[in-house]
Amino acid sequence: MSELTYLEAISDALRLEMRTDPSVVLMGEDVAGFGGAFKVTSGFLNEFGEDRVIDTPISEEAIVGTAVGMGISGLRPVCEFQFADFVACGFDQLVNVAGKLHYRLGLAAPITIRLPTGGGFAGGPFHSQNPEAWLMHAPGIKVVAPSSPADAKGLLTSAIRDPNPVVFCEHKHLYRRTKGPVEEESYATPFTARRVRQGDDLAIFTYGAMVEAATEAVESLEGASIEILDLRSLVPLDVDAIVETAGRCSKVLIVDEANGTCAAGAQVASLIAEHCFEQLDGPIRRIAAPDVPIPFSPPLEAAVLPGVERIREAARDLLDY
Amino acid sequence: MSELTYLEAISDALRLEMRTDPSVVLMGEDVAGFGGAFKVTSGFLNEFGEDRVIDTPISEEAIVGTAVGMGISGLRPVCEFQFADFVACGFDQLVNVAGKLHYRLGLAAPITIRLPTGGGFAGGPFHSQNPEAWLMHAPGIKVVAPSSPADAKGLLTSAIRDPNPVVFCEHKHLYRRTKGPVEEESYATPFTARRVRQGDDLAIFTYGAMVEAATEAVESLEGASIEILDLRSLVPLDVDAIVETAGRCSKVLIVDEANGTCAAGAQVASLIAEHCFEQLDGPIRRIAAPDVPIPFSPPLEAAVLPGVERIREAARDLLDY
Amino acid sequence: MGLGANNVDADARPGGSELLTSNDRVALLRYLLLMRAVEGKGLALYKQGKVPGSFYDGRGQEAISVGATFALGPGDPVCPLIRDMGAHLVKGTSVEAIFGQYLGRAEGVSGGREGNIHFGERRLGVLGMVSMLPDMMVVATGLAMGFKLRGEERCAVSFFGDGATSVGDWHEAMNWAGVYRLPVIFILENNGWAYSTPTNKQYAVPPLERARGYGVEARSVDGNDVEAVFEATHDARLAALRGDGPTLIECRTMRMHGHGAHDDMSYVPTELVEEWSSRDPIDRYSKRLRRDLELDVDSLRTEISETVAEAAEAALAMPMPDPEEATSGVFCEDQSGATLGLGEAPWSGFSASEVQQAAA
Amino acid sequence: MGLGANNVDADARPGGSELLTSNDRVALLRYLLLMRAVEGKGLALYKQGKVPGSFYDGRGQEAISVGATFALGPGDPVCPLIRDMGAHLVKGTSVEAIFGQYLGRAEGVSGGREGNIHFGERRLGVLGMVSMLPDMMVVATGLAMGFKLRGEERCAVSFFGDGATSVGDWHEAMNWAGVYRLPVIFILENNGWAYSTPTNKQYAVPPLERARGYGVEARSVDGNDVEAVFEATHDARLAALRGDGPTLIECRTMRMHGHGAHDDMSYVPTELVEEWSSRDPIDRYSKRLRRDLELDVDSLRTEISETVAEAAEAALAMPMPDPEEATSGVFCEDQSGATLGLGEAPWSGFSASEVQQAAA
Ligand SMILES: Cc1ncc(C[n+]2csc(CCOP(=O)(O)OP(=O)(O)O)c2C)c(N)n1
Ligand SMILES: Cc1ncc(C[n+]2csc(CCOP(=O)(O)OP(=O)(O)O)c2C)c(N)n1
Ligand SMILES: [Mg+2]
Ligand SMILES: [Mg+2]
Repeated sequence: MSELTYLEAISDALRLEMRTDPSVVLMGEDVAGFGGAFKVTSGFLNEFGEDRVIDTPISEEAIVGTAVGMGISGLRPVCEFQFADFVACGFDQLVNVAGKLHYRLGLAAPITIRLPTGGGFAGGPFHSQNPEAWLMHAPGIKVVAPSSPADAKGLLTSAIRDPNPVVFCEHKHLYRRTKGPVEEESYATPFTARRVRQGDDLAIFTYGAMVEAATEAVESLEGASIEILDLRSLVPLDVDAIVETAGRCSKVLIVDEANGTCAAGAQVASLIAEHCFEQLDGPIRRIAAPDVPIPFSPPLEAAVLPGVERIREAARDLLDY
Repeated sequence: MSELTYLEAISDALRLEMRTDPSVVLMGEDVAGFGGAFKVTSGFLNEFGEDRVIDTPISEEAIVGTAVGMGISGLRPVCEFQFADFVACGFDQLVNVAGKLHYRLGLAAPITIRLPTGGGFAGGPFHSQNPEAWLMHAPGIKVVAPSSPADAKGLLTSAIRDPNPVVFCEHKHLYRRTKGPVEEESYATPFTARRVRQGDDLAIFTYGAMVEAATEAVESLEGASIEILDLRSLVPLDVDAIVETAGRCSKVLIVDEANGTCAAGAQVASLIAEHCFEQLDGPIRRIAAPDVPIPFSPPLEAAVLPGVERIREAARDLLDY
Repeated sequence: MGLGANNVDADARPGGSELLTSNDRVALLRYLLLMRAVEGKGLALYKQGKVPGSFYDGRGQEAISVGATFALGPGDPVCPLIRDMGAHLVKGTSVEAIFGQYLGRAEGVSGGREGNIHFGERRLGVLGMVSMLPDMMVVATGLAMGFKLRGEERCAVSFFGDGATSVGDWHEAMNWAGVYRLPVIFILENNGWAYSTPTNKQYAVPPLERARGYGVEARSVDGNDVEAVFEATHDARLAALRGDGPTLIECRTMRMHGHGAHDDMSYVPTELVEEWSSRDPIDRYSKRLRRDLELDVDSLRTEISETVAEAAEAALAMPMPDPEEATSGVFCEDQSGATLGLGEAPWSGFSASEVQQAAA
Repeated sequence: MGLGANNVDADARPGGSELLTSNDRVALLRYLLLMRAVEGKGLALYKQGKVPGSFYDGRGQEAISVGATFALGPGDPVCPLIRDMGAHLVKGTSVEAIFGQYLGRAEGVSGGREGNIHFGERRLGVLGMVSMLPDMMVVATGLAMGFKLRGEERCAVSFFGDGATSVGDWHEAMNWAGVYRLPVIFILENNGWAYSTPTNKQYAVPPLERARGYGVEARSVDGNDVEAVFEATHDARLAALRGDGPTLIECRTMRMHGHGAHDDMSYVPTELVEEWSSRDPIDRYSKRLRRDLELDVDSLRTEISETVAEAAEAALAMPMPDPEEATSGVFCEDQSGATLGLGEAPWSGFSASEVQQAAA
């Protein structure tokens, strides 16, 4: 075990997969010499050479589309987008070419798209988005979103090995702030939910940076038995774990950092409302960003992004319900 | 009143707005000489001339992006996409430029994007999609989806007059199959839900082509008092009407033609689960397409798209609950 | 008029490609006739209401997909579009399975998942197209990138139309192919129209003139001359395999049917259609082979139309797909069963000639 | 090295633009100095931790946005990017409001909604950029389409970098502008790098050579010579207003800071930086105006740095935005209050000269 930051854990997964599987190649804007906008692939060019660590033109459609072609030809490309926000620029190739490929043609596209997501550092409307729900609504694309260094490593390893397009949402705000123990060897974490905290009175469902916020929020709620389920994988969604947890706890709070309408949380809420009706002892509460672009200035951003305080209040309300 | 098809009603709205407001211009691939892939703008070139009915290159990003520029410069462009599926090709300009414009810069982008949506005629994976949830998850874009000729006309009129980007989802399967009375004059329908059928035992929430399916489904359910709410406008969503109806009827069925995960229906379910907990007498049931590309062959397509039979069964189950 | 630049000097080329044997030539004509017969029969079935959805064909453009694909090695994948049935045929896709595809049957190429010409037999190295134009150019570029990085002597081919050149993906593919000097061949079928839109509304300057601005070699050929297309592709392929990078080949042609079966193309001036009728690629090549090889084209035609009729009958007897199958396979479980084949095409132009010579 | 093509012959042009009066020249230098002072002060505040988020500037490229915008009429909108503070200044955006913007204050240009240079004072005809490159080229093309259709004598201007040329939207904008022959000017700031990526990894052939493939006139100027940029833009504007269609102007330059304040640009060879230091656009223009107009540049510089210091102080005293405001205005309720202004720029190149002549 070593103590790694979330960012180091991502690098570690990439490095180990590249060492063991020569078909893994990295590509993206400034990933080679510069080591990526966030320095995730720093040093990779030296170790793996420019055939495997590839600086690309600014062409998100082409990054995804050529990755599909490279994947079909026997490679396992891992693509970095500089910010998750640019997924809109490669959207067509992702949803129409990559996502539908296996269903239509029986061909595998073993590609991973790394999206640095999320806000919390005054990134403004174009550097703070959480686009995972768009991809959840696009058949054929797996979507994962780790909250801890250990999961970041294990889920990225699984993503790279997966024969399908996997979008890996890595939360920028966790990159250097979040540290944790990570096994030194390579390991693959399954695309299932993870129980972060056990409890019986209330279940909180969340993922990404909101896991930390939720954990902090409930720590001060003395006497309450609160469970936190880190969804980790959004596609596939761990419906069994969600239904079991919601049914057992009877009260449910769902937290998304993304804009609320049609977000991942909406899907989780609808599943619980359909499958746990008889067990529920209160309304299904959701917390998410309102439907606005994420503003830049810290007080505005703080007003928009869900945080510890809002989660704590909602949890308290539900416990009192 | 005249009896118009859904398609004729759309043409009628366009024509009347163009006659009264010289700043309304149409653009899209083959909309001028050919009158549009579905002939919605047939005859428009003759009446309005080529400065106002504009054939464009095949460039969805540019269709949206130039429409924004034209909108800012004082025009009201109405853009046709040949199929809603191509929205993925113009996605970035739509969500990042058009959607965020007013919030960021205080500038209005009075543009309408017409998307021929939906399946039911062996269109296959690329001519059958219902992408409205992607746009619901993108702040700053209004989304409407009429189910009848009268609403098609009124909502399109409102869309054109709206100072914001409005995505107008016109369901291809209704184009020529659905006829109804339409007022001859111009009128603007508000972006609110519409009660299609009144009832107390069960509420069905749906929109677009599924309104007809739901109506047909419940007609044979004797003795049951079933309400159908046609959402019509997905952004803004008529939360008051949804909550009122769900609360009053106590049982809820939500029907989407789109792929289920994170669909419009998920959002509606989550709203009801949050706001109507005390009034609900049963689980919130959802019907939607499974998360697969829409297959071509009729038996496969029929297995995937929600239809009368599935709706009827679910309604019966809920009534019996 | 979208066709100002398309001056095709019919039958100007004298001897045709020196690379082709007589057998090759007969095979080329056979594929041309087969494509026309398959699509003709498909259209007839469509008009009888037996083909669901819509119907698209490549009438008048047969020489392009046939000639180009004929020049490829078995390991060179192709990404055909809606006018390119010839690519499927040359690569060896079964005619029965194609009719099954049209009819949405379980034994159609895509098992009923995809419609009309949106299919691809992956075992044969054919990638089925998506509707979004010209996305497959980008995918072909990625295939070529894979070949280059893996040190494989293969090239990838993508077809596209004049209209598709306006889309951003066209630019990203061209730029990418040029920057990495990839073994990819882009085949532009310039038929002067994109649906109803003539090229002068699509671009101010022909795409051929743009190609060099990307470091992509470019040449223009008579797209209704199958050997010209063959030869240009053959050359481009050798350049690609030598490491000389990408080529764009403009094939000047005319779409002799509407955009789809629903389109009567009344927007096209009749004289233009008449002019191009006289340059029909099949008539021209039939005439040539009658003259040069004394080929009995009529009996070839009859033979093919019988094959096609039988295949269509067989397909009509295929079952519809099982609705239970509608939702399986969105995700790949086992990658080993989902790879691109290395192709089994009996014909592949120059390489085929060599094979034949060796076998002779 | 991404800069092979960028041979700037420093100070080669003798007299500068004949269109400019002495007053114009002083104004140009003032804007150059102002841009550098504003960004320098902004960077200092950033390093003190007072500016949230990230920080980008246009050091070394000031002559481009200043020179180009100076050539426009008040009614010609601009779409500046992250290196183009000069466009905001020339159009008349208040320096205080710019510091308020940097600092995320309520009275910053965007009221704290947007960060660093992502802003635009719509009343002045400045459209704030989105991050997605080069989306604003498409929007500018749409503005020009609007002007053409409405019969207005205006043109639109969009800036973009060498890296942005690889994106599909670049192609769609260029193609569209060419097809409709629109009054739009595309200003390429070719600084040889896109973040850390040199141009030889971005394109195989320089974008300048691509422009004519779209029917877009193209020329290349020394981007560190403010009058050369002015003059090229002026000509392009007249062509646009005459109905002669779009122009692409390549301005050869060098980004003298990292991509953002976090980037030490260690990937750029020191000699290259040194070489370009000697071509600094402000030093060069200062020298020229000292010589030709006997201008006291030092006191101008002092005056400007005082203005800037005061503006920064004033901005530091501005309140932060009210969190209650965070969710308002996603949709426009009243279009009449949300239109693009016709501009109030006191300077606008040639027209300004005319105004001055009239006033004199
Ligand atoms: C991105 C995109 N937008 C719109 C369409 C709808 N569409 C299908 S074919 C076509 C015309 C294509 O013209 P061209 O590329 O010249 O090919 P051709 O039909 O002439 O072979 C259009 C606009 C599409 N397929 N893709
Ligand atoms: C579509 C898109 N992809 C990625 C980025 C991230 N990004 C921001 S600036 C930049 C480099 C831009 O280079 P260039 O266009 O040459 O402008 P310069 O910074 O040199 O002025 C990149 C890759 C972006 N802004 N837009
Ligand atoms: Mg064409
Ligand atoms: Mg640059």
